[in-house]
Amino acid sequence: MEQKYIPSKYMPPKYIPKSSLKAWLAKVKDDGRHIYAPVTENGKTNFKRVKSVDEISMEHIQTAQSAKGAVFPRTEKLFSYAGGQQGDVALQDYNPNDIPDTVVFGLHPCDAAAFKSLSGIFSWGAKDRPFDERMKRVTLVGVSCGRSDVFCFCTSVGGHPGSAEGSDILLTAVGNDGYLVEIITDRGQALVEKGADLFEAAAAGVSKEEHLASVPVRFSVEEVQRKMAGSFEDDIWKKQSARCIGCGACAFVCPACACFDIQENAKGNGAGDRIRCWDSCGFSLFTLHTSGHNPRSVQSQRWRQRLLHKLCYMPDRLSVRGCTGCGRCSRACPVDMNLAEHLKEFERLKV
Amino acid sequence: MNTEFEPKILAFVCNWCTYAGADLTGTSRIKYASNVKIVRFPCTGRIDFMLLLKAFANGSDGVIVSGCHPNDCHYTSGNFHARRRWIIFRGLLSFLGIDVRRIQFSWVSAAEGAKWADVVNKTVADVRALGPYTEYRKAAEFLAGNEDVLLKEQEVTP
Amino acid sequence: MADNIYLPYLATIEKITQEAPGVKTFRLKFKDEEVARSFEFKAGQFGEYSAFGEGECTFCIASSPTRKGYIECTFREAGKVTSALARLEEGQTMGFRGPYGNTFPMDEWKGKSLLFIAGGIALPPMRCVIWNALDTRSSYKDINILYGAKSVADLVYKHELKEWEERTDVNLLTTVDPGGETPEWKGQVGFVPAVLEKMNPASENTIAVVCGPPVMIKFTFPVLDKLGFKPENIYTTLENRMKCGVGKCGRCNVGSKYVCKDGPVFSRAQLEALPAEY
Amino acid sequence: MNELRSKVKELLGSKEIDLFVGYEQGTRLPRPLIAASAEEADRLIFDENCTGNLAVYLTRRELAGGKKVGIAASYYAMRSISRLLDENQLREGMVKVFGLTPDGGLKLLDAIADVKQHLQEASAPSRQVEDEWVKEIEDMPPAERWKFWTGELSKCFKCYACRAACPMCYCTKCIVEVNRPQWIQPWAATMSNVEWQISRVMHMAGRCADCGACGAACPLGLPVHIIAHKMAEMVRQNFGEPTEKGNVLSTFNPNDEENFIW
Repeated sequence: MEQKYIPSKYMPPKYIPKSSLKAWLAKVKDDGRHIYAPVTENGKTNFKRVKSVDEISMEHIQTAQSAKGAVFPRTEKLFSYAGGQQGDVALQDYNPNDIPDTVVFGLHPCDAAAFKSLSGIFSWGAKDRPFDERMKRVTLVGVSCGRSDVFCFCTSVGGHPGSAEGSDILLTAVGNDGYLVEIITDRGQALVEKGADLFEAAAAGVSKEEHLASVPVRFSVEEVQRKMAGSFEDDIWKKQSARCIGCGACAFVCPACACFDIQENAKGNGAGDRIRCWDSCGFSLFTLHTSGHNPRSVQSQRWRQRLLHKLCYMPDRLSVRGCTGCGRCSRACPVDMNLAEHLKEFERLKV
Repeated sequence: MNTEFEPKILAFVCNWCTYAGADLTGTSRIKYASNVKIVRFPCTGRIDFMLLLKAFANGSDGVIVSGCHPNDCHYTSGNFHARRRWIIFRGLLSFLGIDVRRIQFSWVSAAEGAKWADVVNKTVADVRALGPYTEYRKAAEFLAGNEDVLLKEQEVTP
Repeated sequence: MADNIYLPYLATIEKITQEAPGVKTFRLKFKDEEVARSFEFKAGQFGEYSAFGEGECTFCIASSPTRKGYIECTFREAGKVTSALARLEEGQTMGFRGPYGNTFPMDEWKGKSLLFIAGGIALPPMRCVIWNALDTRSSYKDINILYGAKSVADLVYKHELKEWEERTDVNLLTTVDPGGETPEWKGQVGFVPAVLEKMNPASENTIAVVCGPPVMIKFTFPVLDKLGFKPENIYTTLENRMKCGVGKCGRCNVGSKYVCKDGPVFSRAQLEALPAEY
Repeated sequence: MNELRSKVKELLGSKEIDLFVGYEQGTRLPRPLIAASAEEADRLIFDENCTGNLAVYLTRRELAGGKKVGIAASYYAMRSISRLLDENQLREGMVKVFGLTPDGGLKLLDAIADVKQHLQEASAPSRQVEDEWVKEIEDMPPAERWKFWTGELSKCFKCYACRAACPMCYCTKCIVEVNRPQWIQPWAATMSNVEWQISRVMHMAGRCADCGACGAACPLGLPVHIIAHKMAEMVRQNFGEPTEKGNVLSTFNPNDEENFIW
């Protein structure tokens, strides 16, 4: 059950001195790629497209929002139309040419892993073109976690502060002077080559493990999933969700939440865009029928849906979990619905 | 060719006083600026504050809101309610940095055809001096989440 | 449809039929000739219908897959999009994407009798199956239809009801809720479950297809039990709120089953295995 | 603490209340606890750090509908409770309010008159930070204010935590969810985010308790409570302290003063 760090199979690792890191990123940026990286403003750190690599902040434990916006923007045009209902409606298909080559820099392993969850959802059966086109153009440069906080629980859901899962390149700060560089994919390799001279061979025997945060395993996720699946009618959902106020903060900061709404941006004269925007299963109107009937009419049902979707339905249907233990939902929640704590309660449940 | 900026002004007016007043302006053959488009409401109390914002978002450079003088409301108190709403709405807009000089509130009775012409002329002159309200429209057209566009926006904003 | 699953086919509204107050049927023809020729679907599938400028809404395809060259949909004016659709006129353009979802297992039903039980606006999803069965009549034994609505005016497909009534190879029973009858009304008066009990159809080698408002279904199932219908021989369709229709937007699932992918057609045996979340 | 716990257990035991809305120790800060049993009541805490506005739970039908509820109320939560009673969202006799005295003692307020009395007597916790923030924004030139607010609100992703955390946002269908007509675009975009905040505080005019829960709830830390605070201040300046006669926008005074109507 203990989640062990598995040494990289992507050998040999490289090394980049801290002083060269920004020089490399500047080269990547000059190459015309957009760089999204953590930027601290007014005490909050968030992913933002940087104008200069000097804006990048590495001091945070976790950004308020995840990096999912790079492939699943909060508001996105699916296609446009003109001409309205009259005989000559003209459709203008989704145009991927506007999507820039993008590098997401500085995301933690929990975020990188979540891209797998998102891919699971968007690739289930029918391919989702807007998502795919962005995925094709994004390179993920992860940074292992040297620090964690009380909300982190990646190791409880199959992750690890040094996991390379999902990243194209994974950096790990070794000491104060530089980073161990694991190149995981060809896309990562291509990015390294933008500044190949800045990278060195890593010293023999250097281990990243001792530089990683220690994140205790809080529960057995298999046990939690097993018990959760068998407690649909249990009172626990009601108990846990009593204080939930039904906002969408947890879903919107979650790196693996992908529920969306499709809306119309009508511009008059029969022209407009079909828009996709983030939505949350926590909202009471999410499943409301026009007739007034609502299959999930109370918050406890919506809370149940949220957890079961992430920990039972997704593993069951998509072979990927919808939670990577980043802890953002718990940090963002106005009423401190601590997810790890709630999941742990399931472990103790008698089914 | 005259290239001077011609402001687009939308006027939200009540049916019983200002609309009749504007009618009188016309029948009295008083000339006034043609930049205004009038939308008639039963009462100023009916004029939702969102309508003003929608006007700006959809191309208005200025807005006039006008109705019966206090104590003259056809429905007794609609304009008193409206006045309260305007007081705080105007303060709120100002706090958010929306230029309240682009909104002219007035009382114009059915007998004040000349005043209506003055209100329109003054508003048009004021808004002409302020220029087109592009800041608002830009923000309204912009689809957030598209960070690329957001950045472009920020770059061009002086 | 290129490869953007959200981009609809354009379709011309060929014909509009006012079925009942607030209920219309549209006959749609795809504008793209290649699409019109190659488009295929099966009984029970649904689609997303676009009113450009207002949005999309979900309903079943109400015409039979045996009738080629067009599709039909029947809807009640209820929300923003259906109201916008209802304002459209013949010759105008709307959008359609689909077909989505699973189908009624009509092949498995061959050689059996069919009993259709529908209430109100839920006849459209069944009409598709009924016509499919009637157009391949020799494959099935007896076909019985029980259709009920609130009032005589609310009965949809009045012309087809008449046709089914006149045909000898199908037995139709119509009923309206007490108080919904007119002086000329010759059908039954009473709620569907009660009329079904009186009708007393044989359950032997018979498939029952039930569609209607939740309250009708709730009271019809026990009657079917009494008549001896096994859960695996009872079928219905679920209608949950949907946006994408392709298993991504996260709304329509009942437990781990997605109505848009695993449904909308479920046997009662399958429904019983699902959590009560629909 | 023990006084509160034993009192709540007593009231639950004697069925004088069906549940108690209070605080327990959370991950880092106190968090809401809905206690319906003695075991749960044993987790209750109540001190000056318990500032979240719990009145938000009183109008949740699935939680408190038809039930007799006890509540641990901060000063601003009491204001909310008083307003909710004025707006007929709560019934006299269905709510037992527990407040704190300045020395940290427990104060049980049974009747709404007691709550109002308490609000008169107790001094409102300072809003100095908010006041300073408002002043700072007001001192900016309009163009800079616009840049500040559109910059901040462009980050908003419309999770509606500000709405969910507000005791006065009890509508079952919010203006943003009305789609005929669609007043406010439902997706996150700068202007519709601004419009949402404008609508929110306009609907709050004279009703807002100025508790700051909206801003505290924002997962992105956007200062939306500052807009609400400014609104509350404007209402007070123009129309005086709110009365139970109704919110300021559903009443009027023929002598209301303004200086901008021509």
